[in-house]
Amino acid sequence: DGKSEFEVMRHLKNLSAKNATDLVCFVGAGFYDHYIPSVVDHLANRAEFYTAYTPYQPECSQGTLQAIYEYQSAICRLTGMEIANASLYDGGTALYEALMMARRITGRNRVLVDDAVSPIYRTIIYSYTKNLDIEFVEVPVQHGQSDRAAIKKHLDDKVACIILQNPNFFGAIDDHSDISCDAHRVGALVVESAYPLSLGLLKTPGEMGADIATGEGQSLGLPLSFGGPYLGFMSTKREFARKMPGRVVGETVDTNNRTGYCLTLQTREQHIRREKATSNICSNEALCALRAVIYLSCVGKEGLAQVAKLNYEKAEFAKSLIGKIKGVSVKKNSPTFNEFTVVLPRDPKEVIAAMIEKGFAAGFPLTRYYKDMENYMIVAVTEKRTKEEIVCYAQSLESVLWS
Amino acid sequence: DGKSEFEVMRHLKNLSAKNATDLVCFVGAGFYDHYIPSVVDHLANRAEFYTAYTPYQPECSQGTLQAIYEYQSAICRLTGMEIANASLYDGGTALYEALMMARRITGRNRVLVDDAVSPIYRTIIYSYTKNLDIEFVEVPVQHGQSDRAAIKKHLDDKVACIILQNPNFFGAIDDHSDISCDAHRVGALVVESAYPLSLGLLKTPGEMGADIATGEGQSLGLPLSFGGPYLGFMSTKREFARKMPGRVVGETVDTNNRTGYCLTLQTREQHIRREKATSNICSNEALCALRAVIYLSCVGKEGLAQVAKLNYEKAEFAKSLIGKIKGVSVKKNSPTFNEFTVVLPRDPKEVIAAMIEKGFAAGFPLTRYYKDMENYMIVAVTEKRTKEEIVCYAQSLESVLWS
Amino acid sequence: MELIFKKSAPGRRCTRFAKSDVPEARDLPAKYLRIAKAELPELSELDVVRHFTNLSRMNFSVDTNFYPLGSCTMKYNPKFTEDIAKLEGFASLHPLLPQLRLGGLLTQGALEVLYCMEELLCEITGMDNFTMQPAAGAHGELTGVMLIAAYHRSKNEKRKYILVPDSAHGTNPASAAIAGYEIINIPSNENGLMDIEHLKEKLTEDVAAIMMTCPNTLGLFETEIDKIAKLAHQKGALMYYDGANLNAILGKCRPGDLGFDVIHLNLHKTFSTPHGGGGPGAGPVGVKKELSEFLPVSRVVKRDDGMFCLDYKQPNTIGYIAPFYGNFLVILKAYAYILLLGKEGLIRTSEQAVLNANYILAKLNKYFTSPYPKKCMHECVLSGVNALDIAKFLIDRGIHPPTIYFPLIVKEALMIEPTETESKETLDYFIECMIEAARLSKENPGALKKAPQTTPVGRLDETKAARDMNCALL
Amino acid sequence: MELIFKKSAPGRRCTRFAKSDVPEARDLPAKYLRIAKAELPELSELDVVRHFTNLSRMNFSVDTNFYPLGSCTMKYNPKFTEDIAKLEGFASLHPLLPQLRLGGLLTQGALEVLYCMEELLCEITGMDNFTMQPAAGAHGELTGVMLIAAYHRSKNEKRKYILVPDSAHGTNPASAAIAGYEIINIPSNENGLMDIEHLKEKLTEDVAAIMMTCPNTLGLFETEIDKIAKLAHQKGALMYYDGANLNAILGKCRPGDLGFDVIHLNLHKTFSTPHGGGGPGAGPVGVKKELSEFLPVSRVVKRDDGMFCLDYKQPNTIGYIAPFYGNFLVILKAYAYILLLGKEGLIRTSEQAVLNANYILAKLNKYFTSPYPKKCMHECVLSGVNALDIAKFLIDRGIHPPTIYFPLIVKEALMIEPTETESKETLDYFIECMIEAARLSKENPGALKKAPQTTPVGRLDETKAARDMNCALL
Ligand SMILES: Cc1ncc(COP(=O)(O)O)c(C=O)c1O
Ligand SMILES: Cc1ncc(COP(=O)(O)O)c(C=O)c1O
Repeated sequence: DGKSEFEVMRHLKNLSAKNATDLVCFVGAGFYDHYIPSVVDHLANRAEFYTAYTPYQPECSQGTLQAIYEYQSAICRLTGMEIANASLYDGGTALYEALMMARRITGRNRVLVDDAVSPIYRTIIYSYTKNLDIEFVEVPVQHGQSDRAAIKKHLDDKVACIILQNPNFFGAIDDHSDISCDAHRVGALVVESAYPLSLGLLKTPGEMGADIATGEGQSLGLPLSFGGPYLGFMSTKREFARKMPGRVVGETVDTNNRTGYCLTLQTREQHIRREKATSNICSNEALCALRAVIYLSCVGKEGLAQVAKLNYEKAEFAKSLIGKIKGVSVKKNSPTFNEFTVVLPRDPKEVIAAMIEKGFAAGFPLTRYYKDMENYMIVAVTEKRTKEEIVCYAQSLESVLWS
Repeated sequence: DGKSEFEVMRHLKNLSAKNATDLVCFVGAGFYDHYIPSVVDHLANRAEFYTAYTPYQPECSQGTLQAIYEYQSAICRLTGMEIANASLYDGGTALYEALMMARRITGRNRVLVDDAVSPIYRTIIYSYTKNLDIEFVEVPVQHGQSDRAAIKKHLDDKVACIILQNPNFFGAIDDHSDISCDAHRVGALVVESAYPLSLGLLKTPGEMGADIATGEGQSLGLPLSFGGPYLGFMSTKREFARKMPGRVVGETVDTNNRTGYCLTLQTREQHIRREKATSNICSNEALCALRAVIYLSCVGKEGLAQVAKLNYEKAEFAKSLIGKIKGVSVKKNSPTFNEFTVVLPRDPKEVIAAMIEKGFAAGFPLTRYYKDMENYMIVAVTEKRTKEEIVCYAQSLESVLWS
Repeated sequence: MELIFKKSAPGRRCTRFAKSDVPEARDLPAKYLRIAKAELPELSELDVVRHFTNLSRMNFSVDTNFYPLGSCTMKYNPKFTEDIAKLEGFASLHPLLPQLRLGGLLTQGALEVLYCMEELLCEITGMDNFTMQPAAGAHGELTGVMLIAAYHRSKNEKRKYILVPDSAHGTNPASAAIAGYEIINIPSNENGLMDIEHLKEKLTEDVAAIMMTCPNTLGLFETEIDKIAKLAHQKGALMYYDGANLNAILGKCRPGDLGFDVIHLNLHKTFSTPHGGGGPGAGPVGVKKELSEFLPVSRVVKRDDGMFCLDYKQPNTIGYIAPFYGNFLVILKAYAYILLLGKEGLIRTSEQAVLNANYILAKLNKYFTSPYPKKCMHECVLSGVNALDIAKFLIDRGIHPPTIYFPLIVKEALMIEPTETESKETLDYFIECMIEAARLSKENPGALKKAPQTTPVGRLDETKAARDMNCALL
Repeated sequence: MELIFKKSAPGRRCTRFAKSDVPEARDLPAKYLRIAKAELPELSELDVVRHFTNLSRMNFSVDTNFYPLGSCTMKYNPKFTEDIAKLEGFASLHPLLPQLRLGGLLTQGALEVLYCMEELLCEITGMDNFTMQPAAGAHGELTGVMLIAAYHRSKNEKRKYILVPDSAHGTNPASAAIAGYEIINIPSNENGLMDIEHLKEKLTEDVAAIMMTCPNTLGLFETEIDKIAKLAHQKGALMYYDGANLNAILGKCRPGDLGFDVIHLNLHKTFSTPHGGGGPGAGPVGVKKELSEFLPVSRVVKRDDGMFCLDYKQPNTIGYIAPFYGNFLVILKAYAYILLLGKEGLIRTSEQAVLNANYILAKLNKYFTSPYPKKCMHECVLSGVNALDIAKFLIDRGIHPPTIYFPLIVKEALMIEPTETESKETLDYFIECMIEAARLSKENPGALKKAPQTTPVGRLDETKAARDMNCALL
């Protein structure tokens, strides 16, 4: 039967205490332990934000609407694109929506997928499209980066889009500009899945010529939350706006010519278009998008560059220590951002278990998704990791391996 | 030099972790481990409340003003008095203000103090009045309650007021109505220090004929906070309003006859009256008062009665178990609310230390303040203590004493 | 208010990061770098706080206003569930931890929440298994339709159609279409219920499923639901239940017992997790045991030794529909809500929700056209003279308007869902305002056209918005 | 809005407590019980939340409005300090724990905060010791005056007077009077500074102390402060520093170096803890070593082994002025603030605070009378045609008015303290509004009289409030 608030609270505090809270986190794989400025929580906790719903009535929802407009603007500026939607569920479903969108735009049914796109996302897009007439071509990675030759081989006028990711799942950075050129030459689109925090430093999807940018917004002020709620973002070129899924807020004026914001391009959406809609999405991740725009406002132009650089530098430092451990090598064929691939002399699964006992979430074993990468693991280092923690990590890893 | 938010946060989390968080609390002595409904924090955290200041400009401060008016009303209803101020620093300084007020009202300089008034508060009032011409007469307790005969003996027309507390420091409940009668007969006032949560059940200061009620409002939704901020409340009879210290909010109307609230009776205050003011208080504990009125609104009429009863019942249950332990006796000469006096076969200081190692803050030793009560300790049991915890407490106490 | 980008001033900083404590690294090759820094605003912490705090104040919300937005169940959400979602053991938990050896041990509390929630939802709905993964109702629908497809595929059938009543929420046909089905619309009859004769006509062996909302979006309970289910099953079609309106029947009847095979719930509606200005939600999907084998991986299972773990070995699964285990923090809040209310509380919820809607219907019946003037369930649909004008008038009275122009089959529809958490005093105030609106729309429609006047902006030029497509300050 | 008591409906419940898990106890004798339950409102959680949320929306506040309330240092307070004050190890800590054997071990983190804060404040102010106990500025003053009394008593002197400039904050004379002293007011000279000749006249051997605020409430730095201190000390009087205006001189000069013997600080002003709608604050008192022995007990000390503990053995102490260690959570926030800013940050704070005030003074000089038209420190005082009208006009522009009619020695005073956290854009907007107000007060004073019009209520009848004395709904 019903319980008091105090009892439920106690019960859930007990459950919460059964979970890890003091593991030092070096696991990434697309989901990162970044610092969240206190302001983000304080503002996203404003009741007027989180107890409202979709702003169907714009006059009494200008707060949500303007915030989404600002979020869309920030995503465009971050990714170097022209228009963004108000959010999708997460980075994986955003990628699925992107390929469906590419299919709508091109009328084609073949999709090239770089093998270094997150396998978590690849399994998602394959699952959703099982009943559809889509042909996927997976293109293996070459030296950790996208294999130009292989891609070129498969690129023809049957291809709706090519799906890329930067940095890729192995942490490697690439410049996909040349691939975009090749794709556009045959009328195929380029979908780039990006790690938004890395865009404080790295070349943007827009700069690389991508047609649709998507990704997981968790790094922008969202806690890891055991998997959700997260934030799928999507931005694209203006010409594709009407093919884009999801809610969009636009600027307009009221009867007195005052600037205001409202949902727009609704004729693409399910509540108007029903079975002909560009997507079935209705509730999205609005509050997460709000967190993202607050986060981006907090760190600002300089802060985002700074935090991206910190991630890069700390990871480089970790690389340098880990690379010195006997029998361990760090993959170096391409530069990386804050995550990199390490080859261990033993099964990483065991090593990771031993590291957990030392208080570290040491990394993610690649063999789960890449059968031939048995001794590989990826290690992520964010701005939250101190020098001391990194040094201690390397020492622990050494002792796990050799004593 | 300056540090980042993240670094300061980490430093203070580390310090916080050095403090007890999982001791099961049976210590009271005027400061209690009560449940705070989640709503209290959520509402008191509204930025418009906590980043405003004293509502000098009423038109743009109606939120704070109405909330204080409601707080004053709730305090009056709780204590059975007619007018209340907007808050004082804490229960101890409130008691000091009350005796100063009694002195102003009566023009007399002698103060009777019941020995069972919190010694923490008695030391405070003695400290503040050291440079003033006030004569204190301490009246020892008789069988745990106020000693009528002794009080009568000291009561005469030199006495400004008599200071009482209910429940008293030993936890005993009393009905001071007869003392009020006696006091009023000689023109002395009665100041009653009350434990507001107990007023869900117990006879009010008003019902006992007290002239000024004061007390510590911590039990009304304030965390223990290692000693502050707390909340001194004060209520009194209408006739004494202009002698009362502290801010007061009153109801009035605006130019369009709309109801509104503003600071009133300001001519008593330091910013107008300067050295002739009824008190020097300026900043008070407004946010704590807000918490109190939110707390009282959350529990409501029935809830306050219920929680008071729970405190009483749990303490009675604890008494019954503790009383059965060999060599331990529970003082029974007067009924108690949620705190009671236990006599141990050994020095409580040692016993308490041993209990801390078992995870309990077991009680407070009386010998610190009452030299002749060497083996006495007071034990408090709030609604948060479960049956299981109480049973475990009793078992641990027994094992500390006898094994 | 001015856009935050326009408040930017060079050099201003809010969040400062610690200075680097590691050696400088070699610069990345320029070709991998963005040309110029992202033009994010440069602001002080006060700038950011004042901007978003004041933005928030431009919203209506449940905590500040009555919000009877039909089909959205804008109930009040107990605050303590927010606190629970902030507990570090939940909020900071990395989702990949259970996929590391020994890591699962350190997520037992979180896995237990998921496991228990599945059990509770099965009990509440009469289904056999649930997946907690879908992030919203529509996501649940898509998952559900994929399950239906997998089911028919396992029977070596490739059915082409999904039947959807014309009163269905737009997400139903959209989800079914996206999953690869063709949609056949079934009209409602004069009682606002599904037209069974028409249904029979369309219900062939090529139909994969019927998607229904019950009570439907007119707030009416499909009286012949058992008959419909029987008809469907006779043809080998499955019954899909859109659970957005579960608030109406909580503890009173169970879709599983009514013959439904697949169901999605909107935790952010029925189970009281705040709507977040549009999300996040959670749309768990429940199935009867014939469909359990198709559920998405991973599945949370309880081992004999009491440990919880993740099972990926489901050969017939539809696969991965989310990166992990769903919108965990949303699920967690809903779990806390269910524990708080308990069975009795859930029953009281639906009783009060239905009572409140009927109270409004009874009081407003004579001032508005009630297309189906029977008793309603948790919401009622009225038809006004001009739904938009009435909506805007209500805004000036401090009330968030009902859903308007939906369901599409009612002209000038006003879809009112008061929910169980609103008091009679609030309902009475709403009724009073509605009556005034009805009066004004007869006596002085021009006055209504000027509403709202108390908001930061008046009625907006939506055509201009769509034409200009100014959706970002670039 | 309606009072919360009027929203009550019998039987409604918000907070529910767990049912009792212990046996029923015998009822207490009736004579100890209240006759009827306290008439608190009966409400649902939604009722409570909507009431107080909407009340909050009727306030101006730093997070929503520019709030240049002079003498109050309404700076923006970094949000993370709020989070720190919620950490369970601080917020839930019982204050009696360190008084139990072994309990002190479990409060080391809290005691360290107090200890470090004392050290930091000594460094910042140039004093030798601090007590963190006073709960607010005025409380600090009273404590300070008690220390002064104890000091003179220890010298077997009983001095009668305390000198206070006429520009002093009202709490200064009030605190001194309450502690048992008689007050002698010292007028200001034509430059807004203390009239030294007058001072000399009053400064006898019967004077216990001079209480000064520096910069004073006119925002002016007492240029002859060293001379005044010397004069006082020659007569055996002590110098008291009201530190409410420390924001002006942070890191630039230290009261301890200027000859002050006793000082109180307002952590809720200078050190950025939010003002809470009137409190709580914290008013630590610092003293030179000659007065340290009189400080209130307990004192936090650090043992040789690095452990922190409480020392009660201070034979000459003035005693107990607070139940425990002060407004701990407020002190904690201030501590976090100081760590965040560091020395450089504190210096920048006073520089920017002074710059902002002077910017306003320079821009408004020609539109208002500036009684002392020199440069000011952290705040400036202007004299308007009608300070009240200007204040109310500003409200309609979304600005919280400056302090008005204070200091008393300036007619129609407007005391403006912008603080360092406000941007130039905000200051410019304020200046623009002030200029408009100045213009209107000449051209159309009637229009000003109608302000404010954008607030829930207009100007209130304060006389009626005082006459009716309706201060509670009984
Ligand atoms: C009946 C019905 N079905 C489905 C949905 C879609 O749910 P969601 O918005 O969570 O995707 C809604 C949402 O309003 C609804 O009312
Ligand atoms: C100069 C001055 N001194 C003393 C005080 C009193 O401080 P508190 O309000 O904290 O008691 C104030 C408060 O405004 C002040 O401005």
